[in-house]
Amino acid sequence: MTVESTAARKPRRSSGTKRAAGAASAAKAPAAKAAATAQNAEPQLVQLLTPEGERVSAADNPDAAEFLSFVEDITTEDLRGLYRDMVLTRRFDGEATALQRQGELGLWASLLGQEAAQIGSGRALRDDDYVFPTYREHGVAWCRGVDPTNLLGMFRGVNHGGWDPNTNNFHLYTIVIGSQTLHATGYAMGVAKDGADSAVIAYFGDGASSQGDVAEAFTFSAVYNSPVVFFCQNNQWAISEPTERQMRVPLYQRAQGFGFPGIRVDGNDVLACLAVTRWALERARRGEGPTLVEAFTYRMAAHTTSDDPTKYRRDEETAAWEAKDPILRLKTYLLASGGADEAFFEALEAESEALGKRVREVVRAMPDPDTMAIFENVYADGHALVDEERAQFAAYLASFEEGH
Amino acid sequence: MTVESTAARKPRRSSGTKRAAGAASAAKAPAAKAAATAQNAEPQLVQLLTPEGERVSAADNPDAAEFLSFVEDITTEDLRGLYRDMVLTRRFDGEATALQRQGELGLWASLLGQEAAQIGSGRALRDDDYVFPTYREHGVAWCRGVDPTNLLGMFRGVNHGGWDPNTNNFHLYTIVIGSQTLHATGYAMGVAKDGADSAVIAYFGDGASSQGDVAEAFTFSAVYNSPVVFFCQNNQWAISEPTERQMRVPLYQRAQGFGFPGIRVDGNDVLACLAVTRWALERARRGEGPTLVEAFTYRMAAHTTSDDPTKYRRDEETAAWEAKDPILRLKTYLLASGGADEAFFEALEAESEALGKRVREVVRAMPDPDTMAIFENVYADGHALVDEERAQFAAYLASFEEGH
Amino acid sequence: MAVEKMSIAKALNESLRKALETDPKVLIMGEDVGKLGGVFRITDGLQKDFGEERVIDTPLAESGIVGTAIGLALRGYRPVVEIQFDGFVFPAYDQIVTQLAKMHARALGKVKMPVVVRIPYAGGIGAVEHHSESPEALFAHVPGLKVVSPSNPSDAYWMLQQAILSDDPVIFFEPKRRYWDKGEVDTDAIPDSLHTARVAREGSDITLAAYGPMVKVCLEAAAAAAEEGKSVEVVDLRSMSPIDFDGLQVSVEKTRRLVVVHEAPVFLGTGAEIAARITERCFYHLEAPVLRVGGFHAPYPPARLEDEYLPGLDRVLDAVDRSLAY
Amino acid sequence: MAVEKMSIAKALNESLRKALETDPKVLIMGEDVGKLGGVFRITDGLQKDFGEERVIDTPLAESGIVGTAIGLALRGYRPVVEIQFDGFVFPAYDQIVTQLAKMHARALGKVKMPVVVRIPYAGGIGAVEHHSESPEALFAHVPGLKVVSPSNPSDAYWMLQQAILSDDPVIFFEPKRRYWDKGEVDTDAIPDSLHTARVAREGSDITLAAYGPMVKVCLEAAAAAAEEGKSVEVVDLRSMSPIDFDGLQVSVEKTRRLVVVHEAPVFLGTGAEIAARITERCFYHLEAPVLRVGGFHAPYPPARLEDEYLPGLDRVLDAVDRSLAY
Ligand SMILES: Cc1ncc(C[n+]2csc(CCOP(=O)(O)OP(=O)(O)O)c2C)c(N)n1
Ligand SMILES: Cc1ncc(C[n+]2csc(CCOP(=O)(O)OP(=O)(O)O)c2C)c(N)n1
Ligand SMILES: [Mg+2]
Ligand SMILES: [Mg+2]
Repeated sequence: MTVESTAARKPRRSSGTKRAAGAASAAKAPAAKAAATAQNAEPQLVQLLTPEGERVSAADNPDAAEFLSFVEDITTEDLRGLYRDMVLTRRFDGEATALQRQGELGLWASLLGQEAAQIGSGRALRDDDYVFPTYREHGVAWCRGVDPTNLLGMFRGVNHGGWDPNTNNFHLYTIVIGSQTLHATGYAMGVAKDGADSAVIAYFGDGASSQGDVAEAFTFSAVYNSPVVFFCQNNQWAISEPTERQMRVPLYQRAQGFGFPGIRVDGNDVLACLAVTRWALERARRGEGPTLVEAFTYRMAAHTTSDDPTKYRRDEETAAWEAKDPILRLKTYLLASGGADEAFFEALEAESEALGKRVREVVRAMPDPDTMAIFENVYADGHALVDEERAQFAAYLASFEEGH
Repeated sequence: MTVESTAARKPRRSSGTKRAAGAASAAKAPAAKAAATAQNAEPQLVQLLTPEGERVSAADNPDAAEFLSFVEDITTEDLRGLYRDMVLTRRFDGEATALQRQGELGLWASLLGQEAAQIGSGRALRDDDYVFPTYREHGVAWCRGVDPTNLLGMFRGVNHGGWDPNTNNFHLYTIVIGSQTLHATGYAMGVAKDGADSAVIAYFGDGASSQGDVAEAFTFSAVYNSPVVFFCQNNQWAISEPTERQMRVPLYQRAQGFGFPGIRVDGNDVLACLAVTRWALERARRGEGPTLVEAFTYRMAAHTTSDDPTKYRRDEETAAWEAKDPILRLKTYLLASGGADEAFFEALEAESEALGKRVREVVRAMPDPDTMAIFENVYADGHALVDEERAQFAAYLASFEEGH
Repeated sequence: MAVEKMSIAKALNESLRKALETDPKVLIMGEDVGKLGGVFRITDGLQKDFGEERVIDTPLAESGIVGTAIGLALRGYRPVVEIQFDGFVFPAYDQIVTQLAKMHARALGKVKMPVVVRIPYAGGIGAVEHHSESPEALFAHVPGLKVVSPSNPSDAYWMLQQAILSDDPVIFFEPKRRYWDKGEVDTDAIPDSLHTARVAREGSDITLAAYGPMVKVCLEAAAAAAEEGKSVEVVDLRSMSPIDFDGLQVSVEKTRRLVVVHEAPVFLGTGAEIAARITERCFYHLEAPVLRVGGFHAPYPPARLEDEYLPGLDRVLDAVDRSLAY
Repeated sequence: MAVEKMSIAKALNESLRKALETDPKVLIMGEDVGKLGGVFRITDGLQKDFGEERVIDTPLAESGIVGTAIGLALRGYRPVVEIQFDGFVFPAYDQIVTQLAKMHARALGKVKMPVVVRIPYAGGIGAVEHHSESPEALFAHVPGLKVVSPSNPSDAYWMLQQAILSDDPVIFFEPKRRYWDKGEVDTDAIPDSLHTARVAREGSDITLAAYGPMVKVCLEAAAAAAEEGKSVEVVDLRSMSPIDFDGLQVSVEKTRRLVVVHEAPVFLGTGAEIAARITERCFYHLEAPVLRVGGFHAPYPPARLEDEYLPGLDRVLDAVDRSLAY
């Protein structure tokens, strides 16, 4: 199923040169400017919209200049679209949290605070690109046109993933940390083999960066020069562990040692995330291989609804990040620049309400799966043992109906 | 068992400051000069003795200057000792290869060509340091005082590792690629907990650098600031795969992205390997955390005696590396500088002969293990199933003796 | 303390605390074991009292956790490692089966591997994928490992003590859905040996063998069967490697019938080994083949199906009936 | 071709070549599979003929190999992955059991995982540690995987064809010490189904069940027993997941006795499941308990001890005698 899209979905076609695998040499790979940004010892953040809601110009910040060109085409309407995406995603997320509290879901992993990172990067994608998410990419799913209620099945416990990955080129959520970065890399190897100019994006977290699989994904993608963007949402926390437990220097710097560029972007700035992801995707399309994007953001909510962050983090920290809220800053800008009027916000509020209502209704109506579904889809070609157990279990269940 | 040591074993005590775990901040970590060397885009090699057998002075190469200070104390006698170590190691290695051909060993992994990397790094260690080797560190074992014949047990098939790791602080050979880097890291975490100022060194290969375990070792050691040196012998090949199949940029650069310095050293230059390893070990002792040393060298022989390198590499390549032979260049220097006379070389030749003879004799006399050894040491505290199977098997064997 | 009523979770916490107090070489390692006290709060308060050097929040990398624990053990420490959930042990599987299990033998006994790997396991808590698995057979098949699972607070306390004292690696499976079940713990008692089975309920018609979370189900089944006049003996195996076949044999020779119950898939689950070996030992005693009740040959299903997937009272009683019908 | 005599190694090579020729989506991936042709030369010449885009030397990282193969399968490719030796599959274990095995079910059938993982396995070649292991039970226990092992060149050729054609992940265990054994391969034949057991030798007194490297030992044992007047049937199981219990049951109902032989440790090896299930199916037919001959509960020993560790003729005949003595 798809939802109506809004902003920034116009495909940005690549220059047209078909990728020749391995054509780009490692030495040439980093775009000069971006690499320079990424290599400074002091972590630099690409930012195009300040927390105060002001747009950054090339004059303000020469480092940002290159990336500004990647959002030149973004109209005010597009900005409203990005805003709408973030608001609706947040609303959906809040609704899911509420549904969990009401017992309709077993668990929920909130993306609160990470809307800009997800909408910015998600809106940078073309339809033929492919996404490998973690379990928290509800905003990216939204951008891909996955019906948000589809995401809830696994959290309700009626399935392990309720959508067909190939309908929206959005893979299933992956819970085991880091695994999907290798799937993305393999998929990207396939894209390159096919001579296609689409790209692949793999989402992962700051905690995930410690997993060996992620390093192996870096190695494979570097060696095969695969068209994949590694998009890390550094939300400062891996459950209760701050990033100091995972790394000693900023994560984006890790890419360089594997031979491809890494860059840190303000993950609460939807424009910057859009620009940087477009840049990275274009590198991939041009056959220049992988890029690591570190979106510096914050997990405003608990890790999941099972978590209690008061055990391990200070309120002041959360408060400080509230001031950097991704939605607020775009709203401020839209208001100040006249890009949106009250009617827009009111209409959006109504749309949010409607979305919330629909989500509630759909979830409450979600039927439990049939018991015999246990035996379905274990194998594509069948398996004698599954057949035997299915038959035995059916007979066992039938024995109750017969009144035994 | 221990063998007579010769050169460069005088312990270099650290400055005396006990390590305070985590005391050194990541930012301060890289020794300014070394880091500078390591960060240049063009891979730089620390070299103190040229392939032509000439010593590099600070004037020749300012980059080398810092490292020269680490071998200031090396006397001509020490140099002869390093030379002797390399020659005897090579002789032992050649003997083992011959023994494999004669059917006395099932397999042998030759270190031919890597003597300088191993003797240089091995002689940088203090007795209280701890070594985690791969399966090819015969030269390091030699430096640790492990009787070389002990190394042969596993290649003959009489055991999986014939020495007590704690006798010489030299862990067992590890065959599964990369695993030992984590053991080294954990051991180093323990050293730091103990407040000891010894260091740990983990050997691994260029191929191993692709394993997730190695990246996890980098992460853990960086996060815990552990006193460990990662010593990669980049011998250009992982069986049949050249380094291009493992990495896109020089390996030493990988360290920086994990927050610690990496450095490339001429792995065929025993002096440079000694100096750089001493430098890295001192960093570890001072509580400055891990270092990655990439010793740029060459596997002159086949991967193992089972391998046939003619399938995948060109003779010219091997020939080019022959000119950089680590033993030859030190011999040239010793001869030219008058550091050794013919008598020295003759005596060493005789010593080599004697070593070869002893190795042959010991190996040929190595008894097969007792059958019931299958059941020994499976558990330290015993296990009912092992006891049961042992008894059953003993009864089964006895049934033949009774003439059934 | 001495005798006190507490949950399994609390008993495990007390046991860890005791170990940390007793032996300075004991370390706790894992994801979120520090301030948070673990996602199940098993390590609650321990970092506060013993410090970050002894209760260590690790990077998010299971191979790294077990691999560094091995190194720490080589240095003389006794690491107690927590894997956050059953389904997340597999990144560490290589280090566990290739290194941890074999190091003692590889070194001809010259080094020891006193490492405990604690794994909250099995289902029944309504969780998402990978949080409800029972991989014990995948460890019990591997020589060099010991594998145990407590079913009650007293065993939780004492078996963990014994696991930490053991010089061998112990995979310690904690029945997560029983964490909050309470029972008496006597911290002065002299416990059974770690690998001895225990008759949890005596009976004469048939034996039910289980461990961890399924002991409770078997006890309930035995109670239900008693109402129908069937006398069911329940054996809590406690250890899956080694398995106390001597103890189980005594029970089966008495009852002549055996049903093994576990959550893991039946195919190649521990029940297979028990059936094979007990049949060999008791061939002339058995009135019925050893029957097995367990998970199906299918990935652990979504939570809304787990009640059907998991062996429950009815399925156990069905097997009892089938056995008795022979 | 058509009918030709060749070794198992050659049959595998021919089978891979055929697959590469037939389906452009088939890829070969692994360490040293390119110019070297693999350490056992199973992929010899394939990179030369099909290019580096289809026969891919990978970085030295097994998790990466399987993980990227999964991604390639998601893109529509059919990767055939080589793990260099049995003992090196464990770094990939997480990707295999957590992702490869479960992806089809997780996606409610919407994606398929046609990935073959080839593993040269088992002992008898005088190798160093980690090069002689038999981890098949660790895969067969996992729902979502299929696990097979050929014992002869014809099966090597055809079973690999079928594994590659399968839309499910297949763990393909190659009996490395039999690589050079020769036999006839009919490349035009219509093969048995991948998971059907085959009676390798008919007999009436007792059944020996085996797969992979142990089939030959069982055939030798049957021949030796025949000289003593015992008629031994040998069943080559070929598949460990699923196991053809119907086929095996036919044999056991005839002979009333079964001995299962494999190299893997007996404890929780595939023999455990076979013993448990055949006993259940044939409870009234069996004259003796199902006996098992296999590896001990100890790490695979150094090469000089492997002849004692491995099930050989004498140990199999001993079990035959013990079974017949019931
Ligand atoms: C292999 C593995 N180990 C542990 C877990 C348990 N776990 C789930 S989320 C999480 C933290 C992830 O942190 P991060 O990668 O930063 O992502 P975030 O949740 O912050 O988005 C952990 C430890 C897991 N899912 N997989
Ligand atoms: C996990 C694992 N995979 C594969 C192998 C087989 N293998 C043994 S050595 C080797 C190449 C190692 O290359 P490198 O790390 O460069 O070390 P070198 O042999 O060159 O010293 C391979 C693939 C192994 N031992 N372990
Ligand atoms: Mg995070
Ligand atoms: Mg190498």
